[in-house]
Amino acid sequence: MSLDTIMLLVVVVPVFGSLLLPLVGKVCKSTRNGLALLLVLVSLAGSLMLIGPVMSGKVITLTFPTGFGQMMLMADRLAVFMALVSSLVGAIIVFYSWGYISHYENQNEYYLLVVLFLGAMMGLVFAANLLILYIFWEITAIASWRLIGFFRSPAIVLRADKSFLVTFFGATMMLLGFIMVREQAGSWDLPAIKAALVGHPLSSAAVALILLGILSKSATLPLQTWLPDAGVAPSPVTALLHAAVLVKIGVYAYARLFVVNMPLPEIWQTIVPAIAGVSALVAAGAALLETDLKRLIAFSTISQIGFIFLGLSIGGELALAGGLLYILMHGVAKGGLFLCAGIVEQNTHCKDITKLGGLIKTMPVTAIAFLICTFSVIGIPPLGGFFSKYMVIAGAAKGPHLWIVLSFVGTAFLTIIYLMRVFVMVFMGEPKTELKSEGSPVMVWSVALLALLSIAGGLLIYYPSFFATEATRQILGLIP
Amino acid sequence: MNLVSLVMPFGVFVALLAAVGLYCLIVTRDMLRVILALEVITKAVTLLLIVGGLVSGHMALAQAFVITLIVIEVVVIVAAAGIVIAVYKHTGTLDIRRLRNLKG
Amino acid sequence: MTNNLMYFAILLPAVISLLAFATRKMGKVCAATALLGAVVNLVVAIKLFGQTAAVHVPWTSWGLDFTLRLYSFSGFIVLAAAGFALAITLYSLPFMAKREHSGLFYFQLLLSVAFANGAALADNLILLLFFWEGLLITLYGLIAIGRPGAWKSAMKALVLVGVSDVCMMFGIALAGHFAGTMQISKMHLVLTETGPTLAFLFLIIGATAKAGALPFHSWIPDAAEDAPLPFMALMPAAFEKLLGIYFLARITLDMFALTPGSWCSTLLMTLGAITILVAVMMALIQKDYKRLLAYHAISQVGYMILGIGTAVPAGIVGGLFHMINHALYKSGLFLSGGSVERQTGTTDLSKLGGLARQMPITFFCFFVTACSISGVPPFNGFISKELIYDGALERGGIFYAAALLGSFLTAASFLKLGHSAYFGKVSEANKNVKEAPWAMLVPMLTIAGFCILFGVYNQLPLHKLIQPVLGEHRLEGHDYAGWHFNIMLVVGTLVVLALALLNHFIGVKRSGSGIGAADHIHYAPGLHQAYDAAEKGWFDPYELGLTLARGVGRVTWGVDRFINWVSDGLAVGVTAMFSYLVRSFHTGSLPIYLWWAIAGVALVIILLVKVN
Amino acid sequence: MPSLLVILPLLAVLLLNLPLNFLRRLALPAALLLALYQAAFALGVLPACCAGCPTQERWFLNALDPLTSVLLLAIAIVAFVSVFVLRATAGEERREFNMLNLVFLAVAGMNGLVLVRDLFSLYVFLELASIASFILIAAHREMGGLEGAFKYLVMSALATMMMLASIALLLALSGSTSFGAVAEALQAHARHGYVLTALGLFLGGLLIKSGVMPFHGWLPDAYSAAPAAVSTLLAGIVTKVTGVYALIRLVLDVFGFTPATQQLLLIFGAISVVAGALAALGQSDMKRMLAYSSISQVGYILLGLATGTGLGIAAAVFHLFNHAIFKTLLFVNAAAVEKQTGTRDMNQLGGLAQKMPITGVTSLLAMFSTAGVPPLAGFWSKLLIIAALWLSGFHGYALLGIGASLLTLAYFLSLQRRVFFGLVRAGCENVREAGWALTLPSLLLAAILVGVGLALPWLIGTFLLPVKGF
Amino acid sequence: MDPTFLKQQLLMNIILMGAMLLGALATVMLRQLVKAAIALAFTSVVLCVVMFKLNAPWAAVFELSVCAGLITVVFISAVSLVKPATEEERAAHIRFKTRRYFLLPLVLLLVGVGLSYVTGQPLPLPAAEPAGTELRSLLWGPRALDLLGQVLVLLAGVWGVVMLFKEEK
Repeated sequence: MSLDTIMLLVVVVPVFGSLLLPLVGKVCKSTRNGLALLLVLVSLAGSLMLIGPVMSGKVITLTFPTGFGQMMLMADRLAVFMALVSSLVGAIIVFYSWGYISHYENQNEYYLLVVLFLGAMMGLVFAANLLILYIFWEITAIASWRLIGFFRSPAIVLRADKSFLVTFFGATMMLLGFIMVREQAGSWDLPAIKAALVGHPLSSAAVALILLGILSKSATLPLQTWLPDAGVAPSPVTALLHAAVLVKIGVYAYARLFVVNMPLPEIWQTIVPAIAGVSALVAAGAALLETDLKRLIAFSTISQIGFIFLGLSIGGELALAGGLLYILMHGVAKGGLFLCAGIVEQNTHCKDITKLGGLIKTMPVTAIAFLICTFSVIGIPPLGGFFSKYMVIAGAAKGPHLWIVLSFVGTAFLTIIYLMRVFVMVFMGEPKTELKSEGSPVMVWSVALLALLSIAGGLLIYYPSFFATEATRQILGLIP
Repeated sequence: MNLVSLVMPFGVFVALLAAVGLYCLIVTRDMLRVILALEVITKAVTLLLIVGGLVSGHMALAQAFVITLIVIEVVVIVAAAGIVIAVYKHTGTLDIRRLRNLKG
Repeated sequence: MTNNLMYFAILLPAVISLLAFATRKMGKVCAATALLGAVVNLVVAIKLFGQTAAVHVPWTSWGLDFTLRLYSFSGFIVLAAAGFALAITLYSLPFMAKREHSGLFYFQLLLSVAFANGAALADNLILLLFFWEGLLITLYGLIAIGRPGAWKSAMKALVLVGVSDVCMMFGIALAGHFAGTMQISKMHLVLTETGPTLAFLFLIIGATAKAGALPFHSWIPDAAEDAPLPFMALMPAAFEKLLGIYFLARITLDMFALTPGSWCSTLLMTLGAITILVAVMMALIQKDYKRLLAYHAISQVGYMILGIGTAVPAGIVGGLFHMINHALYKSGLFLSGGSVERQTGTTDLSKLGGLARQMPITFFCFFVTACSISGVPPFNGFISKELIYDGALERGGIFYAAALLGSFLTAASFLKLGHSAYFGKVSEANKNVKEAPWAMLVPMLTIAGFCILFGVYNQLPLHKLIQPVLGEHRLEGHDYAGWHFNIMLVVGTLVVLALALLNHFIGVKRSGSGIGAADHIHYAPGLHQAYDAAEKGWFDPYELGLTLARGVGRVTWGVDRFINWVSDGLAVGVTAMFSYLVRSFHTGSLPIYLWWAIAGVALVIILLVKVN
Repeated sequence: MPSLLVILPLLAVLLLNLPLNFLRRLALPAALLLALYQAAFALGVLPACCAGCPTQERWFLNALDPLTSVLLLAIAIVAFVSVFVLRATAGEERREFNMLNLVFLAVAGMNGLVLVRDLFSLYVFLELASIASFILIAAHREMGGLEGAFKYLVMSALATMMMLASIALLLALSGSTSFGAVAEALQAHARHGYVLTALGLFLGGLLIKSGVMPFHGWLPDAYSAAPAAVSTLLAGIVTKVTGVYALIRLVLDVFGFTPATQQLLLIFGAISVVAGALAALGQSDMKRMLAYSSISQVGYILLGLATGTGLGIAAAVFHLFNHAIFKTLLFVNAAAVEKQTGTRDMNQLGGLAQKMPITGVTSLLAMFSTAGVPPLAGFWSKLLIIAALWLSGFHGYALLGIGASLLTLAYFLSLQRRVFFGLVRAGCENVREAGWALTLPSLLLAAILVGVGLALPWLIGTFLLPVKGF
Repeated sequence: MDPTFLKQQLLMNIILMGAMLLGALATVMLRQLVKAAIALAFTSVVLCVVMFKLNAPWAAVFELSVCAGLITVVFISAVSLVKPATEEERAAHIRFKTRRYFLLPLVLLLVGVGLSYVTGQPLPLPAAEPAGTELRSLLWGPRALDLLGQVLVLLAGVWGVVMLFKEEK
């Protein structure tokens, strides 16, 4: 199989395969579950197969000439890195869903949308054309809308609508920005745009509009409020949305568009970190007062996304590599947190941390996994989160905006406080609810796996960080 | 004084006729009178067509238009009358204010 | 070979800790594994000691290389840590035998050893941070497995130390940036520019907080009550002092070259002096064995910081010597407290008394270590304190006075502690108390022995351990070993000790009991109110920090909710209002619709005429 | 032969009404066949039209161009679908037959309308389609339908009178009513008040017919009160052909783009886009919401047309086509819901997606297409309209258009929430999927939406952009 | 042309127009619908005369027969169909209100004055050419499409009658 075929399959198999799932589901549920996981694993395997070639400096491209330019898919190090992260966490989440979702109706729709979502994510990652990017961008929005409203009670659907509207608002603004890019650069294709924009920074209006889209997707101030509200979704979905994949779309798009392809006017290298700083601080502070478990973790996500933005936007190789690494580490750890929260929620039917307590007695694996993921998010070695946080802060410390970095240091303090508060309130102390035993083995294994991945990410930091730094160098044009 | 000044008054009268019809169309509350008002406007337009033909010298064309117009007009009036009568059978009144069930 | 040994120093404890984790359900096997680990570690440490070596393995491209450096200082720290680890493991065998989570305790103990060795050997700042912060996990875990409810203290510890570690992370990032390298031994920064100074300050926060100085100290007394006692002897008393002061010394000696008279030096000394006084004042009024010791653990750090902060050779030597001495006598003190706790089941001083007869060996150990901490000659504490006094006096009388006052209060509080625990009447409940088992006594006696040895024969530590660290040129030819002291200082010390004794008798006389010996200070006008406030946690940086964080949280919560209101309330509301407005125009009335249409046509014609 | 498209319906009506009983049963197949023939014909000539060689015609309807053929295709599709809906919802057989005859006539009217190149003939066919629609709207003789029909009739009559007056004025000016002659005469006196009045009257009439705000008073009532099949036909195509198509055609071929016409189209387009969406947002009657949505979408078409650039016009026509597809689909869905539950009040519905999966999914696709969510067809047309606006320098209108798509999504999400995507409401437990007569056309239309959407990047160069090739 | 003749023509036209306007006013203002319908018929007749005078005989005939005749019949039958049968219905019946029309003269005045001003400017109308084609060849030739349309519209009208007037069972 040629490399571009593999890349195409990574995108096409889950996107179109997902459409089969409801049909299969009508016949046999377990086959459907297996197929869903298989589809995601195909993406994962394909991404893994692409590592070798891209690390040797190859850029894999696939073009379809159309009326909108070369509708192009392209795999470079950054794309493969992101694809790997998404499909890895996605696979674990699908696996976890086997246990979590088995009690609910509309499972066919659920698997369809989750796999479609991941497939669209793959498409987005490999897209090298603004319109393709936008199409996949919206498919993820549709899928997440439907998934957030999975439980379908009126209040929940209302929140799903809100998240869709906010992200759609951002997306339409971004589309307008794309039109302006098209006007300025004369093409929808990223390579052509890159070539056309050399020496001519994008107009600030276009940057602002595209940034609105990015911020809305990655739930950054001032378009962040949909994310906590989306906590009403099933836990694997929130893990998918909040932690691993959806919110990372925004940061990935930032990297793909502004870091790789379109030069930004100088001023934005201050504005974006400042937005990220405010966002991180505000969300961390809000997390401190929040009492709903999933909302709290969602706020934490908003806050952490700020770190990623800082890494990507402040400039410099170290910060950029740190931002990329942060995507991985945060995805794994935050995914673990959400899935643990899912186990807690499903077992106790309670999301209010003030009404929980002492769960470590009966759910030790979940508790320890939660704690490990917490440590990783806080950034304590030897867990993976330590390195990414260090790299971002160290990279940013090299930049000119020390006060922004200091605000991130403050956010890091708050992170420690609010995350430990959650752990302590949920798992420690006196039990306030009827104690239930661990969740289903599938779910517990999934969270344990994510916790182990967090540890492995730290101990084997060499590999991911090598990948991230290589990707960064390619982005910065230091190596082919 | 030429043909143009000859037809000039027609223009004014057409407008006056149309104004009468339009006025009635707006102020009346009687559905049948709405149709009558439409008829009055139609008369004005018919006259205008003839005058147009007269001015441009294509009277035959204008006549052809008017004949077609009259046929269509009849059908419209019939349809309108049919609707009005059906409404009357429902409500027992011709008051146009009763036609305000669909709103918002 | 030495290179491999350095790896072993980190890897062996870690691997054996995993073994201990695997066998955590099998009490004795696990304990044996832990003992094995501690012994192996000590063997490795001894082998490493006195050698010099460096390992440099390129690891990542962004500054994190696996760089280890073995030289006199790091070897000495590793050795000291290994010694304490073995002593405490041994001590824990009986102490933890019947307790819950003993397996987890050994697992984390060995893991801590691995991290501590790594931190001591690391020559790369990021690697150092990696091991350094890694200790947070075991810190949290070891406290949390204490008595029920210990998680509160654990969280407090984690938050405080975590915050300081984040500061240090930032400092390391800055330092690395300004130095252009991450290798500590290659860093030479000057404190005259803003950037490096900022880095210095953040690094100092990390180092002193690890050592337990103000203001990141307040978890220690809480942990003392909640955590298993060997932990206290191990972490706050030994490891954290060793590492914190070790790193502080490296910052001030290697990386930044602190000069006497610079404001950074004064800052450090002030920090030290404040730490001494505040903590010892708190210690004085404690009515709990372990809590009292915990405050002293903070207070003594002040001496070390003060000593190193002087930036003069005598002070630095004194500070470093005090570090090792403190590790000795403080773990000895904690172990004695542990013996008391194990045998009597309590550490509340009001329930103790007369134990000197029942537990003579324990009392002996206590006596030696208490004298040592109070600076009674000829014990080791005396020597190091004298050196610090010497350095402090060189920099200003005020610091010397503060240190001396601290010494007075230290002596007073230990007189009180010894009096109330070991003398006086035996309480009813403790009638049948016996001496602790040998496995606990051996470490204590060893430590007490070292206290005497390092005092009487102070040439051994000073020549072998401390002075090599500074090197000849920095010592300016002095040799601080031996007994050739400034007579003035010795007299001053003796006078202060005598005053402390006097004060104790006055106190006992006034209150009528040993435990009330400090009451007259406690309830002195002015101090009384301050103590009350302190007991309520008003000065606790943790509580203050949490309050501040909550305040920030409230503000940002408001910001978040406001944005939420803008999207959910305002935008939706305005849209709904317009929607209502538009719908209210549609009254269903045909004439109105006709009006619109006619007006529209008029508008069309007007537009056409106007625009053309 | 395009002329057949007018003659065949006439013949069909005449033949089917011969006094033979069995003929009545043939009406439905005949209608479907006719629609299929028309679709095939339109698809057949489309490539040639787009390639720029108009088909030579032997009889009197002698004009085919891309715009016409696209509209013919749309008419065929919508008619095909509405015949299905008619079968599913008309009830009594006799009435179904009568309505079918009127559908024939309406289709003939629309076909004639898109094929003629003469102002007066345009009026005749326009009136034919309109009259057929009035009667169809009132066909059930229920109060709502009658009210809607009467409002439509009165305003439509006013509109045609204005157009006729304009025709008379133009006749006086040019001595002819063929597009070419009138356009010539207009160009000669483009700025005279007389000409502008004539122009204004005609445009006003067309705007009333297309239901643009503020000329739209009749539209929500007529759409929402008409029988299901009729509102499908009406919303999907009749008003689009009689109003919007005629507007596009006349502006392009006769009136020409002047700054004034551009301004006019922009202003009324913008008002329609925003106000239509706002009004739709607060509706609780499903069909009424769709009606207001129609107004809003017509606004987009106007905005695209107003740019006057090839891209904008092509986008407007494409959006017209897309609108025909997705709005028809939505009305079919509404018909299915109404038929299965007996109500259109969204507050009494809920969770139907579980009970009526095909209706639920297809409605979702149609809504996303309307709101401009990729990769459906509506996304492309909206994108092109916005892009055309932006590239023509109408930045404010572009922003407005893109902002209004948010409102579009908002009201459709509210519809989804209340009808399909929630918990199953009490009273809806026993609802079942509508029969094949409603699901089949839904699937067909949804397939067109998705297919066109996916294939568009490859079609745009060959099919879409030449639409403006006049 | 003879100016006197033209003047006479003008006068005549104005008188006829006035009659038409009066008829229209009567149509909209007469209290009873039957009378209003008859007034409309009168207007049609006058229009017929005007057409005849303006050399449009065929259109005049259609106007006379269809508009003045057929439509009046339709109207009067419609009026009779909606005649209130009972007292209650009569009470509910719509009242004609003359005062609604008090603005009409003002409107007419405004329109008249306004238009006189506009039409006072020279019109860009081409000089009249003699009518080239005959109506017959025109109707069956170039305008045959309209005839087809007429047929279709009439068919639609038939179904209108069938569907709207037929009594439902």
